Amino acid sequence: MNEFLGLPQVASAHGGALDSLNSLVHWMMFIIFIGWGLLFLYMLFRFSAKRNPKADYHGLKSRASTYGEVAVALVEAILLIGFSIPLWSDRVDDFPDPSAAVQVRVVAEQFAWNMHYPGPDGTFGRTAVDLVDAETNPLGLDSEDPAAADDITTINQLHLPVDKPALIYVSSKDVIHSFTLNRMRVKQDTIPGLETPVWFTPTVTTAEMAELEGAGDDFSYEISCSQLCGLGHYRMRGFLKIHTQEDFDTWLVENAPSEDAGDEDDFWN
Amino acid sequence: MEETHHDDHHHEELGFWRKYVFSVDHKVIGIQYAITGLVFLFFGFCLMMLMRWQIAYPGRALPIIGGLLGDTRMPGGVMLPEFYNQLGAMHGTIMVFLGVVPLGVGGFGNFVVPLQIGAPDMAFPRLNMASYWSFLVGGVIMCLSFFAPGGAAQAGWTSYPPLSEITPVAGQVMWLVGMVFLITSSLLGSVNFIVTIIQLRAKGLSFMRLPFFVWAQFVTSFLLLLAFPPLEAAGFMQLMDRLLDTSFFLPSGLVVSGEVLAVSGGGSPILWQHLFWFLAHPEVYVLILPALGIVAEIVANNTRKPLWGYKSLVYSVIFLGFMSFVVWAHHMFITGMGTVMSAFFQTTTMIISIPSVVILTVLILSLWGGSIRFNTPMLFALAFLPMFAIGGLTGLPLGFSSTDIHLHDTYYVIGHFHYVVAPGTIFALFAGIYYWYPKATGRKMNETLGKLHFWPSFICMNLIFFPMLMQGLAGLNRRMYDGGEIYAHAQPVIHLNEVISIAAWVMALAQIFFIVNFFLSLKTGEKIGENPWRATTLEWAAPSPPPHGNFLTEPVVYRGPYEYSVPGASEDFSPQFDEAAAPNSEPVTA
Amino acid sequence: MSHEQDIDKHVRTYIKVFGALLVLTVVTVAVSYLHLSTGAAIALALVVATVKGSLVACYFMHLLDERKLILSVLLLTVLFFFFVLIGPWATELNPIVL
Amino acid sequence: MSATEIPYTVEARPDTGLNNVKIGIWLFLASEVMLFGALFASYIMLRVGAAEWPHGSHYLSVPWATLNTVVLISSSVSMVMAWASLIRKDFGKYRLYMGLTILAAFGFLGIKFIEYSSKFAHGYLPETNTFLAIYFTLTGLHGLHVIGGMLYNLYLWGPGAKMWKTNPQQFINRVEVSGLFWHFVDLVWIFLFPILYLL
Ligand code: HEA
Ligand code: HEA
Ligand code: CUA
Ligand SMILES: [Cu+2]
Repeated sequence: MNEFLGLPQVASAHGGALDSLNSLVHWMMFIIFIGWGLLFLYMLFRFSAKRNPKADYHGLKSRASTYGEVAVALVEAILLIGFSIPLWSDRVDDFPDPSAAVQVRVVAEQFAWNMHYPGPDGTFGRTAVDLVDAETNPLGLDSEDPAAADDITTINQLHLPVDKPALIYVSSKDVIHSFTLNRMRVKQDTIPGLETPVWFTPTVTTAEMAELEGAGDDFSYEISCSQLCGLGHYRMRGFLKIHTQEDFDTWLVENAPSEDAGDEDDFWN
Repeated sequence: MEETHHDDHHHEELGFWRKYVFSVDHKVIGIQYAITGLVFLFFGFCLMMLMRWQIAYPGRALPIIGGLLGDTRMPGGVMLPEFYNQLGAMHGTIMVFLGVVPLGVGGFGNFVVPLQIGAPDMAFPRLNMASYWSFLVGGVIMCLSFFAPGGAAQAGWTSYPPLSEITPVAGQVMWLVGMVFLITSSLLGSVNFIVTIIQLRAKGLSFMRLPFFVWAQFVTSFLLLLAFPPLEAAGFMQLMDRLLDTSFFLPSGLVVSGEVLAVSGGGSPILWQHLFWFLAHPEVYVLILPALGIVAEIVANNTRKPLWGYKSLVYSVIFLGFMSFVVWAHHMFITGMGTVMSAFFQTTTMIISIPSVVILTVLILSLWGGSIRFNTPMLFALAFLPMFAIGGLTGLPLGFSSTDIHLHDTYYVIGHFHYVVAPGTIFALFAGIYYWYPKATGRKMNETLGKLHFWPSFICMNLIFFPMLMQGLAGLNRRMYDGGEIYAHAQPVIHLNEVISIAAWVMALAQIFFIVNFFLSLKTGEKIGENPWRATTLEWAAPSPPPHGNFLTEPVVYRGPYEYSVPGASEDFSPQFDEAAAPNSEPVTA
Repeated sequence: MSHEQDIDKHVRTYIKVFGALLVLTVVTVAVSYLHLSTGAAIALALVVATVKGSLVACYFMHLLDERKLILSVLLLTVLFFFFVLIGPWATELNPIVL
Repeated sequence: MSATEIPYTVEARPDTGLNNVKIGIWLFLASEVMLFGALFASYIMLRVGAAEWPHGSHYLSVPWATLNTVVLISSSVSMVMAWASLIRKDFGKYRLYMGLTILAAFGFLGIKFIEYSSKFAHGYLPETNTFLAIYFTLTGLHGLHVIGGMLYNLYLWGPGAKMWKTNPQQFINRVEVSGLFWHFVDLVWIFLFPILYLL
């Protein structure tokens, strides 16, 4: 029932419900449009000056259209109260327990996505703007902070396990961007000065989706930036990889910062 | 405020300048507004056609024209991203603030409203002139900003900070200064309209006998009057941010290209969005209401029967105007809004769609029982209806915050509002031009050329904007310099970019019929008398073109605005101003 | 609108209002030295300012005997004034939080 | 200029009971309410979003501002008295009261100038923090209104007063309209004063 919209295949737990609402709304729109459209065309034909040389002062006598208007209002009210508001509340009120979720900070900048994982200790290391170095420390991570030692950072590569809630704190260093995961049905503006949480549960791994789409190995979920953020807005593209839990754990280990290597290398994984 | 020593003696000796350039006659000012608006509209259209080249063929050199635009814009004919962003921001700004509003409100409003209410002029003629000149200055500043160092504004027509505050200074400052002029112009104009409509109505012309177009302008003027000042305030603040280094819209701790931004911080980027949309949502109704007014006039005239529910039309438009002040944050769902506020703004958004449904219902059902004449103005007016319906209906999934997650800032939004403003408002404005041209010039525009203008425009509009809705559903983001070609999710719809662009260029060709018709008809158009459309409203009582002062005798109104085909009348129209035309009927009401 | 006969009455009112405005000005300033809690101070200052503003509007600007037309325009404006005042603030107070 | 006479420029339209300018000025004031409304909204947003917000008196001088409040209130009274004098057909009194209004406006601007200079001398600039930014914006915009109103009053006091001879009713209308604007400027200050200086 949702296919007719041409929405991309959904890959998150909540996405299906959003898509259903979307298609319900579009069904309503189609019905209204087709209904009125047919009547409209009929009237153009029936009441053209050729067929109806003399207009009728009183016009339509029926007031049935009032029912139509009331019906539209009712359907809108149902979609609003029954679907849209609860779905929104589900997005912004019912956050998963952070301890049961994978937590990531995503810090946007012109024109890249900086990912920051807390590492095994589950605590994000301190970051500060005066520590930011465009080349070596884009996040401004404080290496003095013990909590920072095990933190994993990447650029433009977001890795998450399947079927586990992901809790993402988005923010921005410079201008407003918009963190968009098309197939996850996630979109959140990143407002400098604010940190906004978003969450979703991926349900399809990258490998599974590649197979579903028949897309082969180059398939990847994408991160895009939806808010105009400057010259490179169009190429502010990142990648999301959904692993199985085991693969994800391996990835975490492989990417854990090594004791001896200088900080420099780690940011460029 | 306004003086009224009128030197009756010098009346015949008005020189060229006073008569056509610094005129205080509402009709001349209206025509000035309309022509200037059309020129800006055309300019905005050209900017968009350049963008469409880049979107359809990213990185390919544009033959001939590309080379003319210089190395700071299109080196070797290939568009730079900064130039693309300038084009986008300026296309939006120009179309909205310099094209459609001046044409709809400044042009049609000025020309038609005093005539339709039987007034000799606007209440404050000199203010009216000031309003036009302020608009022109603002518009010229905006357009000249393309030549500023660093080019024009490039942060979108919405000018969201911090981006708008870290792009090159000159263009953005010119945008802001231009905006202040435009806002001043609108404020002067709207005060003038409201006073004129309240005070200068002819004898017998009660509010419930006003043509719907006048109602639309009345409500529009209130929107302009009360919604624009917040943007003016915001504009001042952004100017201060740019010129005096304040931080109204800049939070602390910004790091731009690796450097900590040297400002005190503490501001709020969201504040700008609130103030901007507090204006810009009412503004979109400013774009549509005059259009609805024009369509209502033309539909009544060409169905030869009264509008089917005049009263519901009037109440709906008042309600719509009021509600438009409480929906603004539906543009900001994705900025991070909790359930309470998002529920509030979703609810108001759904509520505001109801009067629109009522208005469209009234207009469509007015066809029932009519005797429809398919002349050019009517074709454009009729096409407006389903086009506005698509535009309006696609507003609904955007109005639900949960579906807006997927659709926000995609081409779906672009498709949504262009359906309302381009095949919607622009068509209505074309309809209005064809309809009132005879009043302004004494000659009709050519029907054949009109139809040659209409059909390709109608087809191309749909070929342009319907695919955008499909692209948006697939998730293609807006404001993409390369049309989104690097994104995998855009691949299924990327080929549509070329279709859209070609349709846009073909539509440009169709406009040639209009431009030729517009100028040719000045010379060769069929000469007509006062009332070529056999219409009922007051403007048709004045000579075509009306002299300074408008009416030869002071008009008196005897009945409602749309008394067509009154049973028992000898003609199929009973003008408001003609006492003898029909048995004195009560205005039809729904 | 006003005639010479009742203008004397008006002038007497103006003088009284003038007195009231001066007194209220002293009151606000005095209160600000009391070091009330921020909430109370704001509430009190706004109440006093509103009273003063209403006096100016009602008597100097003659709103009390103004036409309905103008009063309704102003009512509308006041409504929208509160929308723009409260809307952004309310939204700020209802962010997405964990 | 032409044969066009605009009706109801001076006399009231019977059914609305108002003349054109009267409605015009009220509409204009309505838009001003929204202009200042947006700035007050900004004040609120900046204040609730700020980590800390200085007490006005930390940067600003309450005594000067209190004096200025008194000056402006007095000018409002003299403005309305000027109008009342015209209704009483006492042109001499009008000149006197209008003159006082203009002097008060000068006084207000003078005091504002002293305040601004002392801020600048201390290095308190709009860019220093958002409190000062909104302070300078609000008082600056208000100051521009004072200047505008004062210039128009000067005109009505001097050259514009000739109209008293030729068209007294229109002249009274003008003074009334100018008064409405002036009282509005006063009204705005009545709110600015506590918000910026006392809280
Ligand atoms: C004239 C302009 C105009 C009009 C009238 C509207 C009308 C509406 N708009 Fe639109 N809108 C814009 C111009 C307009 N809009 C612009 C310019 C933007 C983008 C700005 C930007 O970001 O750059 C925008 C963006 C926009 C958004 C933000 C989207 C986003 O950024 O994510 C939303 C969300 O709620 C929205 C909703 C609506 C709604 C609910 C209506 C409703 O009022 C519509 C009500 C109408 C109907 C419901 C139709 C009724 C139909 C019938 C009765 C059927 C008749 C049938 C036949 C004749 C066949 N609009
Ligand atoms: C009223 C508003 C309006 C109008 C009418 C239009 C009209 C058109 N717009 Fe525009 N558009 C906007 C407002 C408008 N637009 C806004 C606000 C944006 C967002 C900007 C941003 O992102 O910040 C936008 C963005 C926008 C984009 C997206 C860019 C991007 O996101 O990167 C595109 C893409 O194709 C586009 C295309 C078009 C097209 C093909 C038309 C066509 O329909 C044009 C049709 C025009 C005509 C038919 C004019 C004809 C006039 C004449 C022929 C004059 C004759 C002259 C004389 C007689 C003297 N527009
Ligand atoms: Cu980042 Cu667009
Ligand atoms: Cu809107």
